[in-house]
Amino acid sequence: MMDYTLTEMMAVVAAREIRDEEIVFCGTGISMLAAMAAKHISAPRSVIFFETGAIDSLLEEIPLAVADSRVMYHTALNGGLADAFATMQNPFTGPRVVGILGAAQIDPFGNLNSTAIGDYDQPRIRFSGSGGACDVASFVGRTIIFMRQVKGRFVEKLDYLTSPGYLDGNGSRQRAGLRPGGPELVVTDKAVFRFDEKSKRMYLAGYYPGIKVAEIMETVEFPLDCNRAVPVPAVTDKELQILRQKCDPQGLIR
Amino acid sequence: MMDYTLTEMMAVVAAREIRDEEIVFCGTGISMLAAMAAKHISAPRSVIFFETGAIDSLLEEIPLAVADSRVMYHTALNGGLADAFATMQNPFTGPRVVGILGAAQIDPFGNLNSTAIGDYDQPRIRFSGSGGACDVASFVGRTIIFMRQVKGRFVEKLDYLTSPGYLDGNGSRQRAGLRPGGPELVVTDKAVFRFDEKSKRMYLAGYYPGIKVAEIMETVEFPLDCNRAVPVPAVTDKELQILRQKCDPQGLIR
Amino acid sequence: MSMAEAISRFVKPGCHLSIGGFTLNRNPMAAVYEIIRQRIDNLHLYAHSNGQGVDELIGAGCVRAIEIAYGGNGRFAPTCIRFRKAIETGQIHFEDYSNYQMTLRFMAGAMGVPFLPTTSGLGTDILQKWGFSPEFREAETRLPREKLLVMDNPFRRQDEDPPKVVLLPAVNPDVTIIHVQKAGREGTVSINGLTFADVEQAKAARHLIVSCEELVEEDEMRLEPGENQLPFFLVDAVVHQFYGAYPTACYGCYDYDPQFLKMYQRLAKDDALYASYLGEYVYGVDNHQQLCDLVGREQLQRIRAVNPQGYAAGLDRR
Amino acid sequence: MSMAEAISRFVKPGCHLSIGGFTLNRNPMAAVYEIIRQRIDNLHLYAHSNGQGVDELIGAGCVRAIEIAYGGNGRFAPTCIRFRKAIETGQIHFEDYSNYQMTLRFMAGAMGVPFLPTTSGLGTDILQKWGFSPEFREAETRLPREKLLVMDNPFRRQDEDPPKVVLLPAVNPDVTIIHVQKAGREGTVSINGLTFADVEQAKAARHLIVSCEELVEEDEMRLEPGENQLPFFLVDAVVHQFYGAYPTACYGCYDYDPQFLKMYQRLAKDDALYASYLGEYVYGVDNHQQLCDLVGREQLQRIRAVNPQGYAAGLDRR
Repeated sequence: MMDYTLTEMMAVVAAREIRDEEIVFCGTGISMLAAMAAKHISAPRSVIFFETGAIDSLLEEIPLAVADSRVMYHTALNGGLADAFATMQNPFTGPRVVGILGAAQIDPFGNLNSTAIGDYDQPRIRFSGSGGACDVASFVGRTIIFMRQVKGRFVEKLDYLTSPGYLDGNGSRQRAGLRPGGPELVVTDKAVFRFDEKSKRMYLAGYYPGIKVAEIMETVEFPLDCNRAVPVPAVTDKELQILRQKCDPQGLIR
Repeated sequence: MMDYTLTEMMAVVAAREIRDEEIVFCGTGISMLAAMAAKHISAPRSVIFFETGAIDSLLEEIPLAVADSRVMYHTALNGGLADAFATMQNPFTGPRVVGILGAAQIDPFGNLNSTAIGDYDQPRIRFSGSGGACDVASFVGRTIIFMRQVKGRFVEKLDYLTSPGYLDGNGSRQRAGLRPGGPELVVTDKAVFRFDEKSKRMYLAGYYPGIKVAEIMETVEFPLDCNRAVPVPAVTDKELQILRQKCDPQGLIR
Repeated sequence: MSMAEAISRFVKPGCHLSIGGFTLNRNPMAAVYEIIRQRIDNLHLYAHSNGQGVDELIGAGCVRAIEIAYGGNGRFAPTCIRFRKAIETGQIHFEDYSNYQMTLRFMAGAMGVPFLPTTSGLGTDILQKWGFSPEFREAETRLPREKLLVMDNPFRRQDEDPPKVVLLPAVNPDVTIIHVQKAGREGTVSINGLTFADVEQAKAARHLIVSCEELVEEDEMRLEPGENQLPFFLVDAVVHQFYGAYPTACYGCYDYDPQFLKMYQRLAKDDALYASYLGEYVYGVDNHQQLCDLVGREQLQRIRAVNPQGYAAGLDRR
Repeated sequence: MSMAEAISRFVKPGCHLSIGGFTLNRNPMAAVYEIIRQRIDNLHLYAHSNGQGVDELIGAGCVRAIEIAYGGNGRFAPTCIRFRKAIETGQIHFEDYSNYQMTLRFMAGAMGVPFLPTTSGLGTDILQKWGFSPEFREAETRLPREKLLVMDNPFRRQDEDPPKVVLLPAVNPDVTIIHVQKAGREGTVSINGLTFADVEQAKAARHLIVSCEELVEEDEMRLEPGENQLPFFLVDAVVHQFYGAYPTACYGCYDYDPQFLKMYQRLAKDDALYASYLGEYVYGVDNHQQLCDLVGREQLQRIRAVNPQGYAAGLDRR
């Protein structure tokens, strides 16, 4: 039995990917935990950045929304939405940003749906919609995506394409008029996925301790290359300690 | 012999035209003096507003430029150029603004040149250029224009059209895509001019004490209706006192 | 001016409205509840991620159509509950944008230009799928005929220049309502902490209602002009409203109330329970002060912000 | 970093440059003089109304081309003297815009969009007369081929909607230099008083040099984030430079120096006198501190700002 939760594993796996001095765009929940963890693990000089305009907040408690007052304390700057998104669209700062996103559905090219399942006009399930996700996915240098590894999430075709990944692959992202960029890593509660350098199709890059590849494949509705998959190292004691003591001592995200 | 200068007369004549609660865009020199005087004469609740972003400054000393630190003291807001011009382009606030402008040349439709005399590419005389003048003339509800009544200033055709008045009259301003608006009053050191409601051509509306119409006409190079001209009341003692004691005690603009 | 008077004077049935704040922070909730109490309906709402306030207006049946980027409220409702229900059951007209796109629309309105450009959304369904029907747009003569448009970049010269941009049409609401920490009697506004898109929303609107925690002499607002975001001449009504953002947060003053928001989350899921919520907490009180009384001094004290953090450090938020 | 190092590292001959400030306020004069001393030439300058700094760069022969809205310096030179001479004698390439148009160009660069729209200038010669020749634009591959463009408003529906707009192409300078009151060691910037277009100019640039009157620990900048305008990660070099805007003003610190500006006005009118001015005040000193020494402690003290006004109240400015 693991002594960490899958949410904690996901946060750590993403945190390990963040590079020093990167500007980390993060949303709520697990992505915020990952960004906070990164500052203690791999990227002490990374900068946490919220779409609401807060830059490099001193997060003494975990915020429950990107507009939580906790993001406004001891920042380098408290701006607004217009500033925040312009920083990501800016030709010099945008490429330095890594965006962390989540979604309800993902397709083989890393495009995301966070709007609706079923008919758009009167959907079976309505989600929150883009928020800043489409903007981030359009603008920044690279993205990391959090997904739950359950049925209906990894689909051949999205019900609604909210946030662009590689669109149809093969340079279609650039042809559509978007900057280079796109998803680099998908982190789920069972595995991690990356994208083929040429085709930009998703492949299985790693699986968590105790997880079988077949178990992962069951939830993926499109053909998936599994030949490059390797085991992902478990959360270390030190990483767990950072998460629980420094990032979320109140245990709001587990 | 008058006991006030022509500059003071000009400032007072313009100040009298400013309505209460109007937002007064002003530039440097005489226009600033007029805006300051208006607050003490006709429009105590008018708001002085600079293109640099300062709103409702407490002008204890007269600023020598719109970026003078004197405009930044005790304001309602210290913004920037982007805010200031957006306020004038804004559909709700723009029409509430009266702009005070000056120029090197004016034509019969109140268009202004503050860029160059002679060939544009290598001019005989180069002036500062638009600054915010073209923006103000394009955006705001009405403008008041200061000119010197000397030869070469009131011309049939401008060497360069920097700031739009009524363009060619007859609705051409709106056809060009500009809002209604345009110059309402031209104030010189000898006279005041207004614009015909229909044709939008300039006419002589008033002349200062001791000035003859013929003297004015000598400097105007285009046909001018003088039939509506009436004498302009001189600067009163009270007005002069306001100018010298409240607006410009240091006597920087005389 | 009282909130009741400000709302009845400026917010009319069918009017185009936007509210300030973001998810669970600085929503002008006192104004939202007053709109519900006055049963002002058929509102056309413009929102980016205005969370709690939007959900309550929709839940109370005040909203006919919404243009929105994000109908969520942080951990308390990843998708706002009454918003979700309204869309799934076809109760309201809706049009989806991104947060930046909505911000640009307010900015365009504030700047007085018909549109602003961005590259956000190229290749997505935000461009492809339009929520408002052509008939709806045709009938609503104040709306642009197009949700948005794509155009080629006419200045493109280098390979790295964007080949095309999305043009977002300006929004100019009839009324914007924001809640802030401090205002002068004439209306000059000082926001502490993040401004979200409040400034753009305020400037885009024909009328602006400002409610504030602290109302001071205008002259006091001039001592530190660098702290001010909006000049007095933009403001139509200033309402002094203690805890005016409650149950959402107001940085430096109080936190969001996790207890109230969790209760809301539970009650909003069920139509009958939601009716009882409205009956007790909104229709059942005459004004925001009475709501605060109902919640109780003790709970309001619990969410009081501490210095220097500006939020209620250590608050139980589970 | 020293100013000499910051300039030599980032400002190269022929580079595209913009400087902050407005006419006689907060021009980054220490940087301007250092550029002149290092004899960096062929600069392509983007300016709105950057007054004194622009005139000195032109006068010293550093500028090959300028895109500008206003070449004036308040009462001290309604038209900047060396700017006027340079244009009248065909010494530099120039292109005229309005202040708002230039501001929008910086804003577009900062926002990462190819253009921004406005209705300013419709019907004027700013649209009709282009200063840069087609050959010049063709050769300068970093410039857009068009000074600006006019397009029909594609969203027009109502009579009162603008029928057309002017599109202003984005500017992204290689370097922007600003002078501010306070900065953190990592670069976070706090500007006191008007920001002019400094924020947009800073964000539009590939590299940003900030000089400041006061340099503090980064942590101190976090105590009042509401006073900050630029985050540290935008800044390439921070230079601690006492009186760094002199002879222009720096709100809250010192006023412009009327004596120096009047002397400049007199000397700049004559080529020989101007050469002697440059020799004595710019080339004749090693750095800005030496210029301050030359001016003298007494004069610097005379222009010292007083509280609460932020300028030198009662200063003789005739």
